[in-house]
Amino acid sequence: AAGLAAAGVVGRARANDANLPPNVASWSKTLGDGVGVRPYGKPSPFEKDVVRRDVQWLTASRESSVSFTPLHDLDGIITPNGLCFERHHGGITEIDPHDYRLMLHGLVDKPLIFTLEDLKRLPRVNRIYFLECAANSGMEWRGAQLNGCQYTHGMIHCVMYTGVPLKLLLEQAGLKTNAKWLHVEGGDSSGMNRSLPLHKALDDCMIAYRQNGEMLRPEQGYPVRLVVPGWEGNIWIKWLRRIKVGDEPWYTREETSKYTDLLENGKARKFTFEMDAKSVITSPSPQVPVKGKGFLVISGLAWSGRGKVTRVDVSLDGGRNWRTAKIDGPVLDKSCVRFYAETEWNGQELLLQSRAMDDTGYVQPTKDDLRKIRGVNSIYHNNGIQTWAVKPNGEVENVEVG
Amino acid sequence: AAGLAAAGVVGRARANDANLPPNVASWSKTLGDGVGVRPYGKPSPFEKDVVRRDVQWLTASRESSVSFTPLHDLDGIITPNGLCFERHHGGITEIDPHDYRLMLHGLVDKPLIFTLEDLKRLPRVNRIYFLECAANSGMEWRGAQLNGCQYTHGMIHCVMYTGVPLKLLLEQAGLKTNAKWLHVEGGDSSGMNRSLPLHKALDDCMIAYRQNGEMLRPEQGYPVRLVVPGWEGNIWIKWLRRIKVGDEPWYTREETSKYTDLLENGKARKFTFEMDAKSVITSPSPQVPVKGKGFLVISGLAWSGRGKVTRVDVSLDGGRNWRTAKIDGPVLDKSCVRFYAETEWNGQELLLQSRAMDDTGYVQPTKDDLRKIRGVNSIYHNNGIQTWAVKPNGEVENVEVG
Amino acid sequence: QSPKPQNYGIGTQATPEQIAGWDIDVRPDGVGLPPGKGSVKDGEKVYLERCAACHGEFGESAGRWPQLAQGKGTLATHDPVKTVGSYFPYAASFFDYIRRAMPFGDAQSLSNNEIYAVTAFILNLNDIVDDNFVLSKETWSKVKMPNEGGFFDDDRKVAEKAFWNSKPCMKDCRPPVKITGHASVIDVTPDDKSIRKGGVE
Amino acid sequence: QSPKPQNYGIGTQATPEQIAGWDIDVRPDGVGLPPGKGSVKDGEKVYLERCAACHGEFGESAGRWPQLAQGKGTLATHDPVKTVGSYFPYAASFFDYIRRAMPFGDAQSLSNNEIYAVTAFILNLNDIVDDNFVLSKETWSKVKMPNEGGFFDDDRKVAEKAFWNSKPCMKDCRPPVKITGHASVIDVTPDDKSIRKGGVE
Ligand code: HEC
Ligand code: HEC
Ligand SMILES: [Ca+2]
Ligand SMILES: [Ca+2]
Ligand SMILES: [Ca+2]
Ligand SMILES: [Ca+2]
Ligand SMILES: [Ca+2]
Ligand SMILES: [Ca+2]
Ligand SMILES: [Co+2]
Ligand SMILES: [Co+2]
Repeated sequence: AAGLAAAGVVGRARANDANLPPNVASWSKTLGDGVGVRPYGKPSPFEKDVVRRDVQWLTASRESSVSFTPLHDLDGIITPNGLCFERHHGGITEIDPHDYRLMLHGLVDKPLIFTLEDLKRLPRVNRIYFLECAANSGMEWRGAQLNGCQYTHGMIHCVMYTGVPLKLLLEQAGLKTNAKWLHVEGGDSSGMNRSLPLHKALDDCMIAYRQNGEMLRPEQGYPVRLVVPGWEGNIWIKWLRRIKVGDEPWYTREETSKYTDLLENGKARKFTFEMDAKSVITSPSPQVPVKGKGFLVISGLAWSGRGKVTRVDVSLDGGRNWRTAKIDGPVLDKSCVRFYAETEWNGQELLLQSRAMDDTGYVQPTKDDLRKIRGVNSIYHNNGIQTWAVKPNGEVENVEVG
Repeated sequence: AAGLAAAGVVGRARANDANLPPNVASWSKTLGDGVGVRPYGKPSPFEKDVVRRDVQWLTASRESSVSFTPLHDLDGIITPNGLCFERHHGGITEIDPHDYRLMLHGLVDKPLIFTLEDLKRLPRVNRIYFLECAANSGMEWRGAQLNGCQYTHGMIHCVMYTGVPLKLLLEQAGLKTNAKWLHVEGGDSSGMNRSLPLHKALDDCMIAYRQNGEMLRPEQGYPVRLVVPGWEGNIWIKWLRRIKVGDEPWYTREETSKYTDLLENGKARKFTFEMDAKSVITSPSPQVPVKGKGFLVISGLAWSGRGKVTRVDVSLDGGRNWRTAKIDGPVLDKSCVRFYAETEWNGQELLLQSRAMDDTGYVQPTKDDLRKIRGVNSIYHNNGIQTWAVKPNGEVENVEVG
Repeated sequence: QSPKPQNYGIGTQATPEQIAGWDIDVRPDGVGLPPGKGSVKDGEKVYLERCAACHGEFGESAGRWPQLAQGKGTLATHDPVKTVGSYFPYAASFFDYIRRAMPFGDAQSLSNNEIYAVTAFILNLNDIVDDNFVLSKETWSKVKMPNEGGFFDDDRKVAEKAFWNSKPCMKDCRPPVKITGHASVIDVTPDDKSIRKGGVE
Repeated sequence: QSPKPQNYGIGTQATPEQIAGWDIDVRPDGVGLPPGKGSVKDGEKVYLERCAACHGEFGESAGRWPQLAQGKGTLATHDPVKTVGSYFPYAASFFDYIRRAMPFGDAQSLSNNEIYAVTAFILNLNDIVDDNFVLSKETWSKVKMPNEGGFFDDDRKVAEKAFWNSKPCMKDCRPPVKITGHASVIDVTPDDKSIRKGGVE
């Protein structure tokens, strides 16, 4: 088959015959590093291009900017800790855990301070959740802009958190009856602060100190971050320093100047917390072109801030016709799911799309459907259907369709 | 409460007052590293002691040895990739993925060679599985020996694999009707080889190339390893080079000299593939003593090679009385589960134990129950109940009870 | 969760002094404002010394740092400029932010008087207060922000109700599709030599 | 899975030459044995040059490297010594292993004749073949390993049936418990300064 030949070529292009059968590869004859030589392991040097990347023209400084998860280089639903996208407003805050304190005060019976050891002694839970920045895909409102799902959709990651239910922590201090909102604040040099409705705090929020088993990474808020399942990443306060209980919201800079969604009429939505259901095809995509003719697996991620993803459809013709993809692996509340659709590709142009549905009945809209309601100035919450054009030579491009 | 005071002391012992309230911490005033400065992230420098460790007297060389997962420093069920225990027989094999080939031959219609790109183009699945070395806890047959669950139980990890179902790969070559066993072989310099029954190959085995989303780590077989859910780790061939289909087993060195279980009468069990249900309390344990009086969460891991863990019981008195622990987080087939039991500790001696049960009705036995049947020469498959003694000062020791 | 909350006896009571050192948040209604005051004139001095290098002498922004003034009347256009004057609903939204985060890289280095003063100055830059204004707890409620009424609560469940459409079209859902825009034409993607250009030989 | 296997057209047919270069496994019944032969005498030379430094001149092991000879009659004792002679069920189990993995660090460096010879020598060290033995495909079936009958299939489901006991005891299951052994007394754990010794002050 054409696919067979093409696949072979790609593999052999740079291969060293001395390592290929019938020859015995060099590494089969000699010893490598022993155990304990790498107490904390790293990826193979051959995977050096699988890294977070930033877009330097986006912001004035890298200390208040974003780097993106290389979604095109991953599969399954778990993001390895070293590749979780970064978004900082004062750079990576480095905290000595002995000096870490969490203050809980305001409309409580007894204000409390917790050390990290205190938090680790409390009952804890383990949950896999996605975290998506509300600005994910924000550069794409006016049309196809960045060539690569790392850039268009890479402000998301999905890990298993371990931490204390926020409800349990609040119960230690005791809430006053007029408590309605929390002021949650980071210890970074932006003092990142947001207003969190109490009903969400009492529902499924966590005071997390671990990701994928080990302690949080510095970029993700070491030693403690807030987990707000399904809600925009900005409110998942990293380096969490203080929780103040109050009776109304604070209207902080991050929930007024930023993270409000400006509509065409000049009015803006505020407190748009939930991340709408969304999906993206991660392979093929601009950074991972089609590698050979013949059998082709189309793969991607889907998620919803409102609950579980129930279905993902895939289109090959820009949204005229759809087929239902196969979801494989765990399907959990407010977590990513992995989907696959299979086809045969013989060099024809494809316009690849995916659309996610969740258990509230929500269906991911087209970008134009979104624009009809929201205009193009909203920056945040762009969950429109993404289109990738596959060209006859296998290259893939981010395009806009109409 | 006593717990309050004790907890405070631990936290403050090394804290720098200048960073504690009412003072504003130094890291709240200055910028840290920007995004993109750490393209592939690492743990906080304050977590430098969370590493794999080896026991140098165990083997003649580190190239054929084992390093252990720091279970006591983890929570939840996912092992971060950098901390998955290592077991090599020729050191860490470093393979250029362009030179990687997988050969599939023997009793097949059409022998095939796959490049890595070929494997990545095939349909794939994502599953969380534990991998336990059959020699895990092997040093403990004659009595309590190593002080730390990292050493007694650290030859296990649990990650999400992505890969091709082995059944699907075998179908590409077409099996002859007399096919019954596979010879699976690694490309490392030990040419690690084992005989795998065809029924298991067609059930749930995978040709995996990813762990927790990213490509396998070199220590775990980059670029391709065999995944044999629930079965002893030695047969999960790393750096997989060749699969040969045959009609009977090979009796390789690793399934005769090693990985056979010598009983008291001098006869040995062979082909003991399944890992019996097992559990261990990871905290408190010798490397993580009890940190203060008062409320105490007892936490641990449980797993079964035969299916799902259905229940875990915990005892505080060395197995006289038991209570059922809470399992938290995903409960998946042949995966680890995390359990918690809560108590109040006021300095009394405890003899902590946990026992796992699985959905075949199997109950983890005591070490003495095991010894009655198997003697103490078996090396492998020690799934006996572990006892930790908690002393009045909070120190924890590995002990044997009778 | 248990019906009756359990007290675990973990954590230490926070003293009023400890809380005071960290309790820096300020609400629109003035709750949380520190003691002190500052005039537009004093604010100009602080601003020129500590802020203007990034935000521009008139709040117009230097280079790509955030713009703090102008932009009025742009919100409903194709090029909305969001500033203190054009967009922020409350003075608290930037008073609180300056207090915790500015100057960028030297957070929490301003005195309370300086924060009041520089806030007054930025309000003045945006024609919200006059040149003689002095900002303090007492004058706080005098500040009326132009865009206070510019925000409304998340209404997606109503305004976007059409997206809750559990039976989406599967066949011939639209006329043949045309490509209307190309990311490659815009060409703003960072270069990455690791990406193989031609997939198929 | 699909009832009818799908062919994806992925992968390249392996040629007999390619297979021959990698197809090194050997079974107890001799399937897979390469051409060639080797005598005990020739094997002694290979062994002394390439193996004895680790495994000892008589297979007794140097330092902590594996022992290859002796150990007969120890399997049912408190100190079982597992060697080619005492434990291995088939000559294939170590012929195949030497061929793929030995000498340690210099794998696949022996010729077929050298593998036959050193195998013959190790058999001789273990009194399994006499001094004049020449090992080859033809003489393979003459080798009778002492412990061939020493293995039986996994019988846990029968022999350990008692462990399938879905209703384990929960209360007063045994008399009060005594500590009978201490890891701290044996003291073989690697030192680790990161472990806090006293948990409670
Ligand atoms: C070295 C550059 C720099 C200096 C000096 C600086 N700022 Fe800023 N300012 C920034 C950056 C960068 C941001 C945005 C940070 C972010 O979003 O994470 C910002 C944001 C702001 C904002 C919010 C703007 C918006 O639209 O949300 C205000 C208000 C502000 N600064 C005021 C000040 C004041 C007052 C000073 C002096 C006391 C000051 N800045 C000094 C760089 C600077
Ligand atoms: C540098 C040291 C070294 C040299 C030289 C060496 N070996 Fe080994 N040998 C080892 C080690 C280490 C192992 C065990 C490796 C493992 O288990 O991963 C081993 C294992 C073996 C075993 C299996 C033992 C058992 O009980 O399972 C045999 C047989 C063997 N070697 C034969 C040989 C022969 C024959 C040679 C020479 C041609 C040789 N060795 C040279 C170190 C060496
Ligand atoms: Ca921001
Ligand atoms: Ca071994
Ligand atoms: Ca009010
Ligand atoms: Ca470019
Ligand atoms: Ca036979
Ligand atoms: Ca010691
Ligand atoms: Co929002
Ligand atoms: Co076994």
